[in-house]
Amino acid sequence: MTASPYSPTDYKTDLKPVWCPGCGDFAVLNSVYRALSDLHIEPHQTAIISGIGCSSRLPGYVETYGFNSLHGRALPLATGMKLAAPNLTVLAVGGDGDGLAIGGNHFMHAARRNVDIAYFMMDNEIYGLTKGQAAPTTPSGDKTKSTIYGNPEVSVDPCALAISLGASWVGRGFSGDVKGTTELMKLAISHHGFAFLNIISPCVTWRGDHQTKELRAKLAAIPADHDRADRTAALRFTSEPEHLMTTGVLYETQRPTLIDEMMEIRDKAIGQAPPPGREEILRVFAPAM
Amino acid sequence: MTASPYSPTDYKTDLKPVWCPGCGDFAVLNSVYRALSDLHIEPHQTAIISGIGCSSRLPGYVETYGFNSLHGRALPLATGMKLAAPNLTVLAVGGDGDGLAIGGNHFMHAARRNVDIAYFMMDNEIYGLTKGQAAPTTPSGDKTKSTIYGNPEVSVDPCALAISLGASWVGRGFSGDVKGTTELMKLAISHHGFAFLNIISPCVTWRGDHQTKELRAKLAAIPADHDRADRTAALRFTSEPEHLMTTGVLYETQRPTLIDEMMEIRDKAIGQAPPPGREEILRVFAPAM
Amino acid sequence: MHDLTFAFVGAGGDGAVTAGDIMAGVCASEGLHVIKTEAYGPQIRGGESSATVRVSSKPVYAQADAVDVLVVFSWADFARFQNEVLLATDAVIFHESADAPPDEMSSRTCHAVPFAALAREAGAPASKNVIAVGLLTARYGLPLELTRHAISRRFAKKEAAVIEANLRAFDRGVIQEETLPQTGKEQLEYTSSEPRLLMSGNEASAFAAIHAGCRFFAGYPITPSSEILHFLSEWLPKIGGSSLQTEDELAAIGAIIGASFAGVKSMTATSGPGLALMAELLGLSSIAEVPAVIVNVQRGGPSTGIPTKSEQSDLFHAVYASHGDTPRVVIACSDVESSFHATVDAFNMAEEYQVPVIVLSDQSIAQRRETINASVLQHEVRERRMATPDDLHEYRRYRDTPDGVSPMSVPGMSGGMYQTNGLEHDEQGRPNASFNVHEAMNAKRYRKLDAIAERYPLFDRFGAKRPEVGILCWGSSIGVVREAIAHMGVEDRVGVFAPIMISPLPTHDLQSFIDSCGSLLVVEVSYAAQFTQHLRTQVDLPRAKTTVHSRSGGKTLAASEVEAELRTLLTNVSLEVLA
Amino acid sequence: MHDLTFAFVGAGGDGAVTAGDIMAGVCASEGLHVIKTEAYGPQIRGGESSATVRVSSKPVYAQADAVDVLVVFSWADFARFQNEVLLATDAVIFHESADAPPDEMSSRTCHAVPFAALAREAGAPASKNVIAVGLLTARYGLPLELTRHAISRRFAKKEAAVIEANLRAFDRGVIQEETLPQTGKEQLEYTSSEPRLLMSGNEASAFAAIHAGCRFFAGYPITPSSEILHFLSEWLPKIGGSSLQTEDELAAIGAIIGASFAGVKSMTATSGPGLALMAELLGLSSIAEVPAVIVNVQRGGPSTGIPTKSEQSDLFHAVYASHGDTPRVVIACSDVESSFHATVDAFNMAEEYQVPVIVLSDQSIAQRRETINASVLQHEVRERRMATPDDLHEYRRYRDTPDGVSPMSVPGMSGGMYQTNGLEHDEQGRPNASFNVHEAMNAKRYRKLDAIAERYPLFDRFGAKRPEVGILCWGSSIGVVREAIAHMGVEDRVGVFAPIMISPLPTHDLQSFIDSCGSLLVVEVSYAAQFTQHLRTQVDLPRAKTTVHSRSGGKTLAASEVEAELRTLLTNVSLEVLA
Ligand SMILES: Cc1ncc(C[n+]2csc(CCOP(=O)(O)OP(=O)(O)O)c2C)c(N)n1
Ligand SMILES: Cc1ncc(C[n+]2csc(CCOP(=O)(O)OP(=O)(O)O)c2C)c(N)n1
Ligand code: SF4
Ligand code: SF4
Ligand SMILES: [Mg+2]
Ligand SMILES: [Mg+2]
Repeated sequence: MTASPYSPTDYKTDLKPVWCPGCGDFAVLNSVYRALSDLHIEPHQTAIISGIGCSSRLPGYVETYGFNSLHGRALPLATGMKLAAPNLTVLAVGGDGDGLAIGGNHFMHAARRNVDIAYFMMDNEIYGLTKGQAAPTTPSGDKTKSTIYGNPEVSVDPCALAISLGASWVGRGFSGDVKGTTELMKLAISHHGFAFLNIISPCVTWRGDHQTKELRAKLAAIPADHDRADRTAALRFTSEPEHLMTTGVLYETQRPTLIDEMMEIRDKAIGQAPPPGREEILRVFAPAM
Repeated sequence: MTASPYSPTDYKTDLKPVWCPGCGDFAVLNSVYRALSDLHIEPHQTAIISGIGCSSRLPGYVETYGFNSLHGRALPLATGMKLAAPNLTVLAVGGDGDGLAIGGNHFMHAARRNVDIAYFMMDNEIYGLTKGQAAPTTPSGDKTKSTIYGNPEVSVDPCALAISLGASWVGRGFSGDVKGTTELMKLAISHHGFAFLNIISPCVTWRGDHQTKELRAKLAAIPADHDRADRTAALRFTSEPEHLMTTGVLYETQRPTLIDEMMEIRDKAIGQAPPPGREEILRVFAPAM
Repeated sequence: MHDLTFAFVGAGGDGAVTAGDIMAGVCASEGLHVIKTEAYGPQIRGGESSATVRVSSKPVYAQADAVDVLVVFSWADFARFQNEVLLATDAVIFHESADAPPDEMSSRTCHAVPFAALAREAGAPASKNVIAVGLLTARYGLPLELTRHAISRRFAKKEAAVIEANLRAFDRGVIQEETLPQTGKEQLEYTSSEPRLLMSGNEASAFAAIHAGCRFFAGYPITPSSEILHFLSEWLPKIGGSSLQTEDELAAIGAIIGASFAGVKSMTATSGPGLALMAELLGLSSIAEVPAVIVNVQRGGPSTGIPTKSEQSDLFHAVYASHGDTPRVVIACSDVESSFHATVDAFNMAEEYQVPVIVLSDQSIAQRRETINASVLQHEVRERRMATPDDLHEYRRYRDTPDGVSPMSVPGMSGGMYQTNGLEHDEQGRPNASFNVHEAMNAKRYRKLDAIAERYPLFDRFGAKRPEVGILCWGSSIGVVREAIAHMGVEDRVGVFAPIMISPLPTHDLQSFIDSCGSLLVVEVSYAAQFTQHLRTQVDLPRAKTTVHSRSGGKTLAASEVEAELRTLLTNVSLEVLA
Repeated sequence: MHDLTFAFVGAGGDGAVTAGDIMAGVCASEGLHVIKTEAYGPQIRGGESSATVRVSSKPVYAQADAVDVLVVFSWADFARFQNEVLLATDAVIFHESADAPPDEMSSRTCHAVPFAALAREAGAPASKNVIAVGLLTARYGLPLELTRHAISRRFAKKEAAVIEANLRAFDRGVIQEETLPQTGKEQLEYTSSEPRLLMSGNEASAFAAIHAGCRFFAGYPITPSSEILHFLSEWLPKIGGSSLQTEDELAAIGAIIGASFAGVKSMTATSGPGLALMAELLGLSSIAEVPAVIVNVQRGGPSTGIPTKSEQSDLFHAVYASHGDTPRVVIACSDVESSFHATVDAFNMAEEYQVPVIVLSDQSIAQRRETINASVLQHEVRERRMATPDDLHEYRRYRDTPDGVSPMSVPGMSGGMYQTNGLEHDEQGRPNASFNVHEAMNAKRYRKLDAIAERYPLFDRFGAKRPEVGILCWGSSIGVVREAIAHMGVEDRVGVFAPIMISPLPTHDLQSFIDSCGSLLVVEVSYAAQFTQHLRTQVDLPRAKTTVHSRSGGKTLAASEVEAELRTLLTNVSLEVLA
């Protein structure tokens, strides 16, 4: 690998993260710096879009174009950005609540459209910024500020969901494993299509240190012989209890992306012909005589 | 089966359907009348909620409590209704666009929560009421008002999605088969939990009569030996091209419903103790001395 | 006759709308002025329908209050359009002879015509409407050959036999006309001139977007705005742009904010329910200062309301929605031509001032087809103020400037990187929760509106210089008011001030107009009088001398409504003069 | 001293907030009047924090402009709260002796206290804050035993050793106090009385919901309203109700509309961004006439804005959002007690008149804790007008009635079945697109607001009968205005009119107040002066004699701001009198 023109620290902004000491998101941020550096990503050719949440503050700390948008809306903005500037490297980042609760519908349709972006979900199984309410990822039975009798709902596995919704690349990482997460981010960014990376990133404040321990215990790397193209196998690694925290690349396939489709439509629309001028367009409105 | 106190026609309102002659939704409406009658459903103990669309006009034609709400919002209203009045029979109905495009997020969370309702999606693979734009169910490549170069997106199979999202009962019917659809509706209504029934209901106006023919061709009843409890098998009947139009009960399981959870929470909260009075609640605010 | 309004009413399959299309097309290519509208019953499709075509040798500004020439294929269906199809006292009616007129028609000139039978004779049983077209073409002196040609063009895609049959039907109608009693004053007097285009307001907005340089559109279908989505999803790909049908309106405005952030002029189009859903993202565009154009075609509200009919009741939401102090621009369309200009202006303002701009149209102008000359579809196009190399040196995305506009960089510009957000932020875009920064940034963002009010004090002003009665109105009501004044011939006593900029309002000119009027009449189609209340926030509108004519939508505003108000007000004035 | 404001400032872990809690609790149980607020730095948690506790023997209406007694654990952190913690000129400061005061403090009374060292001595190194509490308790004459008790209660869950250590720390603080120079005027003069409750505005709204009979809550977390979700998800299940945390705010308001349709009193709570998302469903509640209560706790806007700070800038959205003519009610809270009453009134109006009601609170009152007597938490509860057997005979859900309210049936009532929708509809609820029905139904729905304005002309009116200067304000600004007037002692020259009903406004009383004032001062915390503009839509507010004090949020409105305006206006008045 040739030396990168940019070191990880070149991607640092001078803004101090607001995160709590010990928050898993610090490590995620480091992995982002490294992945961008390793991939020689041009800062000005890159945009990182997020929603709202602790995790969604990340774009403010990366010296590329960045947009910390609204709760749940990162993916629509990212989609528009990519369609407008297909050569841009577009990353979407955010929390589990941001992407699975209020943003669930956009997640579903971005995956289905195979938008050419990488989407990193920083999953702490809780609403961090709003001080500890249950998220769709919060394990059943857990007590939170909004579920003091125990969370009544079954929790979602973001990876299982992503595969079902049609994401063409799905992986899972653990923020504590910066090296591993960095590699997964590089694969996700390099993937041609919608790449979803679920990053387990503990919330020390609302889930306590025990969360990190518990999670670490559950973590297991996906077997080397796992066939990424095998959807059913991939789903098994997300649905069966013992596999809930399997890290690595779970699923990968190739199908036309939103940008491929856009190009094809332009081609069908005029092919090599010169674009229509004003007169040609106005002819539509001439009374049919 | 003892004779029902209500004949199908007893459920008819005096409102004339606005549907186009030949619309598949007429047959769906008939199936609803029959299912309600066969199940001896008390009209005043029943509420039917819909979103917006041709199909969502259905509640206006059924003499129960009915609410033709907003585009995509049938499920939140239905969820609130059920939690407020657990003894009510609550049905949600609507179109494929209503439930999968703008309403997709509510679909995801209602299924996950296993809300005790039956949800009938009248699937015509198009936006009917707005005069023929592509829906998430429109087959790739099809030309519509909004996809004149052919639909670039891959279409969603609502049943596959429902199973992935956690619906505890999933079936598919064809509006043309009134008897079969009626039976499926009865099973869905009787199911304890979130029952999703996808009803193929042709749009003669924007998909043309050919749609009906094509669909009929693709239809196939699910093999009698299919194990409804087998999630993987069920998914096969929704994902593999040759099975895309398999009708019948595809999947069925039993797990705690939203109402079960609500009852359990109340139990954890006070069990058999008398409900707290004003003083007890205000004690929370007494300075800790 | 210089000005005639034809109407065709029938059941599904009678082809009323097609008949209207053909007549409108012929008149447009004769260079006449045409306004064509349609109406449908509740049934989604195949139900009763009506088409109304106003034709005039002089410019027209609204559809006429009443119909001069009516073709009725079925009286039962006619009855369903009481609000849409009103008859002039001297209206001439041609009705299916098999269907006898109801009693209330006894006093009227009714010609029974065996449309069905004649169509069968001609071997085109489905073409009762073509018989009618032939009959009217002959009777009202429209060019036979041209119309024949139009008919063959209309059925061009069908096989020859069908075309033949329809031409026979047309000729049969022409012959039939001779058998009907003449009244003498039938001929439409005009000298044919250059053909005109026929365009709807929605088409004008869509074309305007292309003219303005819009290359990305995202939208979710909704009546009565979907034609914009349809047009742009066909044409944008041809000119290197793209269009996306999103999963909902939240995604639609989200996508255009993303595309605009990336440097591409972008637009979405919707109607009330969709605009309601966009309220939060509107605020994001405003605080992050990302240009965005939102065309909102008003329909009957509240809620789902009356989706197919017009109303002027989204003004409140357009001007005041979204939490917090959220500067945005609202500009109105009053007819097809102004739909073009307003939309281009919207892009110009959005791009130059980095604000969200809402274009308020309504069903009555968005879906009616009007004649228009290509030559008027021209409008200056302005560009975003981009960051120069100088600006990029220690770049501050939100640098506070005299007019509040900060040069903008876009992805791809090296050295232009910035990280923005919907939080309050400092000049660099860094989140900042201090009062001083918040106050300064609010001031910066609102200062842009002052600059816009300066540069775009847009309004229509016509009629009397020092009006006895001054009319305040906006949007689609303007044309009706114009017709009313002309019809009464009171141009010298009545003056009109109609803001095109709804927010910020041209306050100064507006106030001096108000002060210059003897009495005032506000005309709007909103039960809650949204326009009147909005005006009061910015100008003093003396309650004593102001009459408010505001009512629900659901039927087109009629010139006669305005005339009635004017008659009262003008006599009062006269009386005062006497006293 | 009858009125003292204490403040504690420190880094994360210094326990500033805990110290404030303990002092507030002790004072409340002594029957004193207390207002406690907190402030935090940008860091999500573990960052700098401050707690301010105002204690008074007489009722207080807002937090004080300035701090009388300051405890500083770290000057660096103090510097971060310039906007939140302002010092009185004669403020007394107790600071960590290890951390020398900055120069600008040289002129002030600073007592160096080795908090850290003393805490270590006491064997409770983490309890610098308890040392401070002991010191202040002794110096300002608060009951030592009671405070000791409060401290052991505070650490009750910890093991005995910890409690012991903290009590030692407390006693150490008490002793330390004697070593510090006296100035004589330290003692807080009061006679202890019945303990009072300590409640926040959010808790008052949540408790009000239970009082009013609310048995279903649906909400999505958002600062600064989440405490309502937390409280109701704990208590509703205990009283046979239920609470649902939804996937977003669209689902939240959708769920309460569904629950309310089913006959159960229901509420949701949110802040600006969530309210923005609810705009469309607000319209559904309005046209389908399904009762709904929405508590909106305002924060800094626009967009995500400043989530943790207060502003009065959601008024526009609350009153005017949603497309079409959408009647709704908006009622304001001005402090903790009124948060209770406004919320119960909201349920009463929503249920009796079948309208959506928005309760506007803001961060400053929703999250501050105030003393309150249980006895004032009483308010009449009214019920929905249900359909009687007579009504059900040929039942028309939307029967047009004099006050616009149609008796409502709910699922379970046999013979009460109806099918409703968000479309315009007739008395039976059948979709109807005709103008006549639309106009009649708009009139019916708006007539309910007239009835409400009649029955609930709610406003605060105090001060001079015929004011030289009349102040118009609302919500959390009222308490500050009250303090300003009292502080200046101009009750006989200045009068205040503060609508509690924001929409519909108590127009008649409002206008006569305006007319009765020499000059007018509007006070509000909104850069765009939303309240002022809203008033203008309904009443005549002569621009010549009106001063508008409106500015962004981000820092608490200070009485001194109001006093400055009043001083100018009152002297002008005096001058005029002389002239
Ligand atoms: C429309 C809207 N609703 C609610 C909120 C409040 N809010 C901010 S972040 C958040 C959820 C945070 O959880 P997550 O997305 O998992 O991010 P985390 O803080 O855990 O990293 C919520 C509910 C908001 N900002 N906007
Ligand atoms: C918020 C909002 N956006 C858009 C619309 C316009 N609209 C009405 S129905 C519909 C889709 C209809 O398709 P579907 O849900 O499949 O129902 P169908 O008519 O096909 O039965 C749309 C986009 C609306 N009513 N509200
Ligand atoms: S609250 Fe949790 S997620 Fe948020 S910054 Fe703190 S540790 Fe991280
Ligand atoms: S448009 Fe299609 S779906 Fe709608 S009523 Fe007609 S046939 Fe049915
Ligand atoms: Mg989270
Ligand atoms: Mg459909």
